[in-house]
Amino acid sequence: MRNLKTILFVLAVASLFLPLASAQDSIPLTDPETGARPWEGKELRILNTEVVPILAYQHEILDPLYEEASGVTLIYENAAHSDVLPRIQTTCAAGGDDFDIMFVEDGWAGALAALGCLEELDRFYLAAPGDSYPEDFTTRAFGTVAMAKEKWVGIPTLVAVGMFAYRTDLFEDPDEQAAFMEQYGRELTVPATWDELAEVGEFFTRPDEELYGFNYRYGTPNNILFDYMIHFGFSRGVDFFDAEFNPLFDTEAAIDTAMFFAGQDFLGLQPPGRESFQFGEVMQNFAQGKVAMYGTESWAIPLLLDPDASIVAGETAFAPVPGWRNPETGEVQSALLSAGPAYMINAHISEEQKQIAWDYLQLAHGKAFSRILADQTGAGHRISVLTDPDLVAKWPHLTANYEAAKVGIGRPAEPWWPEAENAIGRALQEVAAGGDAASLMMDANSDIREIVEDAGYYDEGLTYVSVEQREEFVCAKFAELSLDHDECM
Amino acid sequence: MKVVLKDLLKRFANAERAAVNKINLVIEKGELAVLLGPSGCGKTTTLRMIAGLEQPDSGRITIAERDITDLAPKDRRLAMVFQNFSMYPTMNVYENIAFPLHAIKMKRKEIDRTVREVARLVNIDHLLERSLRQVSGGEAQRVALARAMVRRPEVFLMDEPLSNLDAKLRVQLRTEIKRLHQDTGATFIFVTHDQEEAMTLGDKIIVMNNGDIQQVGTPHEVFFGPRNAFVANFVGTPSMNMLSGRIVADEGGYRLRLPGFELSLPARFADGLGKMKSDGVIWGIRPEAIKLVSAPGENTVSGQVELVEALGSRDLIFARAAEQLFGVIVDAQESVPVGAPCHLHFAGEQMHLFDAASERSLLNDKPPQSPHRDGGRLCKDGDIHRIATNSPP
Amino acid sequence: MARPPNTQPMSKSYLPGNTNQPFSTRLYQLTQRHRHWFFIAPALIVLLTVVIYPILFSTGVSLFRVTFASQSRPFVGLQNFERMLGNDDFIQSALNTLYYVIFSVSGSFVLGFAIALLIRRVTAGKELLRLILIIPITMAPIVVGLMWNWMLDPLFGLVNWFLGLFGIPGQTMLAQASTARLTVVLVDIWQWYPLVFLIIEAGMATLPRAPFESARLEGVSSWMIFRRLTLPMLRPVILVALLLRTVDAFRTFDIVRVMTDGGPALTTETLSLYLYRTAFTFNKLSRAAAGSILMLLVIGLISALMFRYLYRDVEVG
Amino acid sequence: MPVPTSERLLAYVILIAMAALVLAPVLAGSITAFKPQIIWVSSPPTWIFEPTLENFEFVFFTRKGWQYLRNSLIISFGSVAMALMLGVPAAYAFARFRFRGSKALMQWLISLRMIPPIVVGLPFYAMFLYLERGLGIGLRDTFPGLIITYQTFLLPLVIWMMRGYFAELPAAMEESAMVEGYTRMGALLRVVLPVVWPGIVATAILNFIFAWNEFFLALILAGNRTSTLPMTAGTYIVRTRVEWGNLFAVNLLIMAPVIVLTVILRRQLVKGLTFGILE
Repeated sequence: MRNLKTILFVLAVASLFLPLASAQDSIPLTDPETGARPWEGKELRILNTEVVPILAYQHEILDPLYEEASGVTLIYENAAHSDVLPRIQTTCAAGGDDFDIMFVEDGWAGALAALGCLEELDRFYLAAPGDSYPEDFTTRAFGTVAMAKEKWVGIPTLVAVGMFAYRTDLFEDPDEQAAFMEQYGRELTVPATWDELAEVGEFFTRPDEELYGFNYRYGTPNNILFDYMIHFGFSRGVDFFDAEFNPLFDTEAAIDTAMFFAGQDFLGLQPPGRESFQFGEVMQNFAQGKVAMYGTESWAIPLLLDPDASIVAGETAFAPVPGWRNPETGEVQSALLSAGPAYMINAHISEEQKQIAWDYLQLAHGKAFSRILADQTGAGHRISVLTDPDLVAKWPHLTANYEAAKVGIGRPAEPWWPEAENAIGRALQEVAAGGDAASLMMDANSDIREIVEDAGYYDEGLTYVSVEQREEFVCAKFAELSLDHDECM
Repeated sequence: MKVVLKDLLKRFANAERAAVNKINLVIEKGELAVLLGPSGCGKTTTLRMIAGLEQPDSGRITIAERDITDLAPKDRRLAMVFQNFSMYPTMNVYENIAFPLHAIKMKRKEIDRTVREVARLVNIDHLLERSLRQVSGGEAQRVALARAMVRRPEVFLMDEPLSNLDAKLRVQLRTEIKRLHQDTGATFIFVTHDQEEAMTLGDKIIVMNNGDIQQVGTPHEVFFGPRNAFVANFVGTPSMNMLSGRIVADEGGYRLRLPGFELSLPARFADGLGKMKSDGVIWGIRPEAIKLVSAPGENTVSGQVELVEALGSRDLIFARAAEQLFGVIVDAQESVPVGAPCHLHFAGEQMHLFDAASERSLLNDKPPQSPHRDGGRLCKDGDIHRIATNSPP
Repeated sequence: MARPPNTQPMSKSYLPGNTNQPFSTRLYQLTQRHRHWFFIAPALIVLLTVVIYPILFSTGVSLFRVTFASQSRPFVGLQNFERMLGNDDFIQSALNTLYYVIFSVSGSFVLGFAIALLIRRVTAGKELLRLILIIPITMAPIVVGLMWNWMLDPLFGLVNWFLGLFGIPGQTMLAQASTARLTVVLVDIWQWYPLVFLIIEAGMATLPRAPFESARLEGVSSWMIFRRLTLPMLRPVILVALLLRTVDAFRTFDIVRVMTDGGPALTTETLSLYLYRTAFTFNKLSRAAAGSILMLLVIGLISALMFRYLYRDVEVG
Repeated sequence: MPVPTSERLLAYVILIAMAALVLAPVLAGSITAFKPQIIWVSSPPTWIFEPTLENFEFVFFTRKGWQYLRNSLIISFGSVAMALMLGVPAAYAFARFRFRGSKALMQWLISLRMIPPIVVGLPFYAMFLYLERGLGIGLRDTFPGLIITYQTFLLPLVIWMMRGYFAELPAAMEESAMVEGYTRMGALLRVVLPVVWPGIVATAILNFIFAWNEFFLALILAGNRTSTLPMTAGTYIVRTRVEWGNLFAVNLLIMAPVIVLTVILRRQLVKGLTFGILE
């Protein structure tokens, strides 16, 4: 039985996107009751931060349709990104039902789950799975973004994986190619390793023309610096903790990584002000045509391709993030961050509000809409989207995206993680400012050890959840929900 | 209405001594009593306690046998005029005067009649429609008077109402207040630090200092029979010449040894001197009572004129004699040039003596009666001179 | 003893009769003696509730281990204080705060004082100049911070564009650990010099003219007049300006929050910011409470010292 | 005193340079609010463009700026009204009555200005928490909650400023009214308040500015029902990009009323900013 709400929604979506009409088949019932719009007049309050462009598309495209179809009013409360976690923590601690749905970054889920703020989703799924399709994500992505250790708490809003953007007009310019060949004795290609990147970056760094080779983020809030550990560290074999939760940020590999990351060879390729850049500035620099290459995340793609937002939108292409060449095998090893927010349901709201929230989430971040979004913007995060031949034909970078999503590594989901990440980020900034990498990393390491100790982890003998273990959690959860996943075989 | 203050005590927070120290005072019905004293002496505080603007720590206040100590100011049936014109700047003259009548819910028509009647009395009926910005200081104080009168109170309290006015206006309004007092027959309590104002206005002068009443009496009593050194020094301009000295018993009398010279004392001090426990005294004589004489003699010191200030019909001479500076008032015609030698004669009957320890007058406690009690209220300085010579030994 | 009235006596008094005896004289006396409390009490109760009680509460919290989630709150004595004082970041942000206090206060003081002196020398357009010059103080600090972020953007900011017109290469003041703190201080000075300017100007307006005029007549040099007359006579005013600036600089939060958020490398982190982060991001309420009590003690000490100097010169209350 | 021309010229040069330093960022920023997105930033800066209101439209409607504006107005007016209601009588008492401890109390009031907001904000949050959990009194994220909290910095300021205005009036004004048949309250309402009215307005406006610009306490204690304009300014520095045009549109919304009030109030500004210590 299909209720009117769903039919209306499907028809509305379908009429807008006729070429995608096939998508409607995949939208199942969410509410077995008959009768139209059982939640007519209700409100759904969403604590949001305008963090990534695709959310804006969601507001533009999906929300009006949903509101019309369901009769529910969506109320967004936007907070500055750095205020969101404090806001959720304070609200949640008060048992507040201020929000039905909360924007939660992957690094926060552990802390919030420990506070009991997050509603587990299993029962909603089992009662009415709707369009949620949790198995449509890679296990790495799902484990990072949607789960707090073994608890399933969200449907990923998006899966941010490391992406690499470059300027085709520069890389395909015959003059540049010739000049590069002359200077470095090899073809000008999109760099596959960090060493190659350093070379190409140097080639394009021309302050007189206000052009720089590469752009990465070093700024505050300190937690964004952590990405480096993945992109630069993990690919060299650096890990966060050993099994007993002893932090490993003072190992030789970690220190080497810090030195490369913050060293002048690498910093020197970048525009002035690099030490304070965060996502906003690096994207702004690229969008204004000031840099040749740019390390970014998949969510940035729609904006970079939007001619209203970027003056080089027509000359932007994407490639995998570089890695290190393994001296023994000669293969390029790269490791990618897998991160991203999920909308999660506040544990302190009424049962009915929870139902509405689930109903919205399974549609908003569900399979069908995900496809529409990807088609419109080029940003995709579900397997079904990333592997869709039509879409890949339209957006070739989706393939790279998919590969990245399979290997992306997430942040630990421990309650104290935000504080630990702050400590390591701070040390890295100091290295970038010219500090001694070895001693700073060792200091950070002991700070983190203290944080873990404070949390009582050593007393309680807790063990570190490795990347592989998190995948096991995901597979266990899928098994519990009777779902099959290729990666869990 | 008879106003009685009984054991009135007021001590302000953080103050060392009492502002008003258990004073007792009776002001008869229809009297114009002046509270006189230097600033901080407690006179204004006393007045404000009568008005109900300050709450006494202890003691009672009665008006016409009615104990008003615990009544709100509005229920005390009195009026008050303040030093700084206390106008209501958001109202014009008419509204200012009418304001107290609104408080007793008088009818609009009657208010109008009353306001105009009172305005006529104080000669401001032509100002009624003006705003306060268009009114001069003297006129403003008339408005204040009118506002005080408009409720026809039985007791008027005036807190230095004239001291913010220039000299000429002050004299003019002084007369007017006097007339007002006579016309209304009400009890007036007038506070001032200006002893000339006190002399010319008061039926009764209450001299206060440090929260205590120093002396109560008619202007003459206060001027001629100061009960203590403070009153002697405070009342009178230029102020009394005062020196510390020692008493030496002489055959049949007393002599006074002052720095640099000696005086023989008249017999009227004998009683007082006999009761003294020590020999230290303060001697005083008013500038008007010192005579310039042509040759040295008994009770005379010789010196030189250092400074002459013209006061109009008379001159104030400062003469240095026996290393002391004496103020002497002489007729302008008899004045002496600066530098001229002179001989100062101190008439024994006009001397004042105070016990150095208690500063109390050594004359018997009963002050000398003024022979001019009825007519002397507005007497001129010449009269004072005459009275002085007539005062009983 | 009054004379009989010689004009027509006024008719009987309009005043009400002896009917208004209060309900109880003792009650009246009591209310009269304590009447000020009727006016003050409501405000006082609110202030005690919103200032004193929170401070006591904070002190209490700082002696326990409290987080947002904790069900049990073990008493830990002074451990939170110990940990706070032993924490590098806390010490670093305290030192940064000290840096702000010293440089922001002295910078805004010199600039504000100079402008107060200069504006006395102009005639035409004085009002307009003054109006423009006080704009920064009326802006929300958060707006000021965001605005200067935009101005100082290394590639697109107006500051570098302007410098570029003179051939000066792009500066990255906010990005470098070595200059970020100074830059934030400069912006803080930009915002707060009008406070000093206004206070000093108001103070100078109240100075008596006579000593200055006679000094001029006696041929004393301007510098000596400034040093021996202006400065000493403005002493209380200067103290007020310094005091207010000190306490404001001490609690700097908004500007740093939006300009650098404490970075790079914690070089711009202030105490307020650090404590906010500790409490609300890192979920360590009681440790932040301990830090805030320490902060209160320090600012209390500083302002008590300054107040003592101040009350020597100024009568208050 | 006459000023030598050269000295005056120098003063003009420095002051005008300083005024330019003040105005340049304010004006340049404000212009950005009218720029279309593609030239929010550009190098070199774009000065000539077709002004657009789309940033304001976005900020005001899409991002519900009108709601935050409304919240800011409610909180600012509410907290100023409360501060005046509590503070004006207290200021009157401090100006008029001498009593044991009045001086110490007054000094204590000044010292409240010294307390850093974090010291108050943090326990406030915890107090609201306990109230909500324990007694079911919800103050967090409510207008009354914020309005009460704002008293920490508004109330001492009101008392100080108003005390100055009352002290300027002769006490005789209401005393004569009291002798003339009014109660103290009657005198206060009918005589004193009409006179001191401009002072109250000045105090209200200055306090309004402080409440309007407040950021820290709102950050901790406001929620989606009560978010204020300054809080939303930060939301335009999203992690992925800075929406300069939108940001400056919000900045203009925050700045404009205050600058207008400043023009009206510039003379009273000092009294408030110095907390009335100078008199």
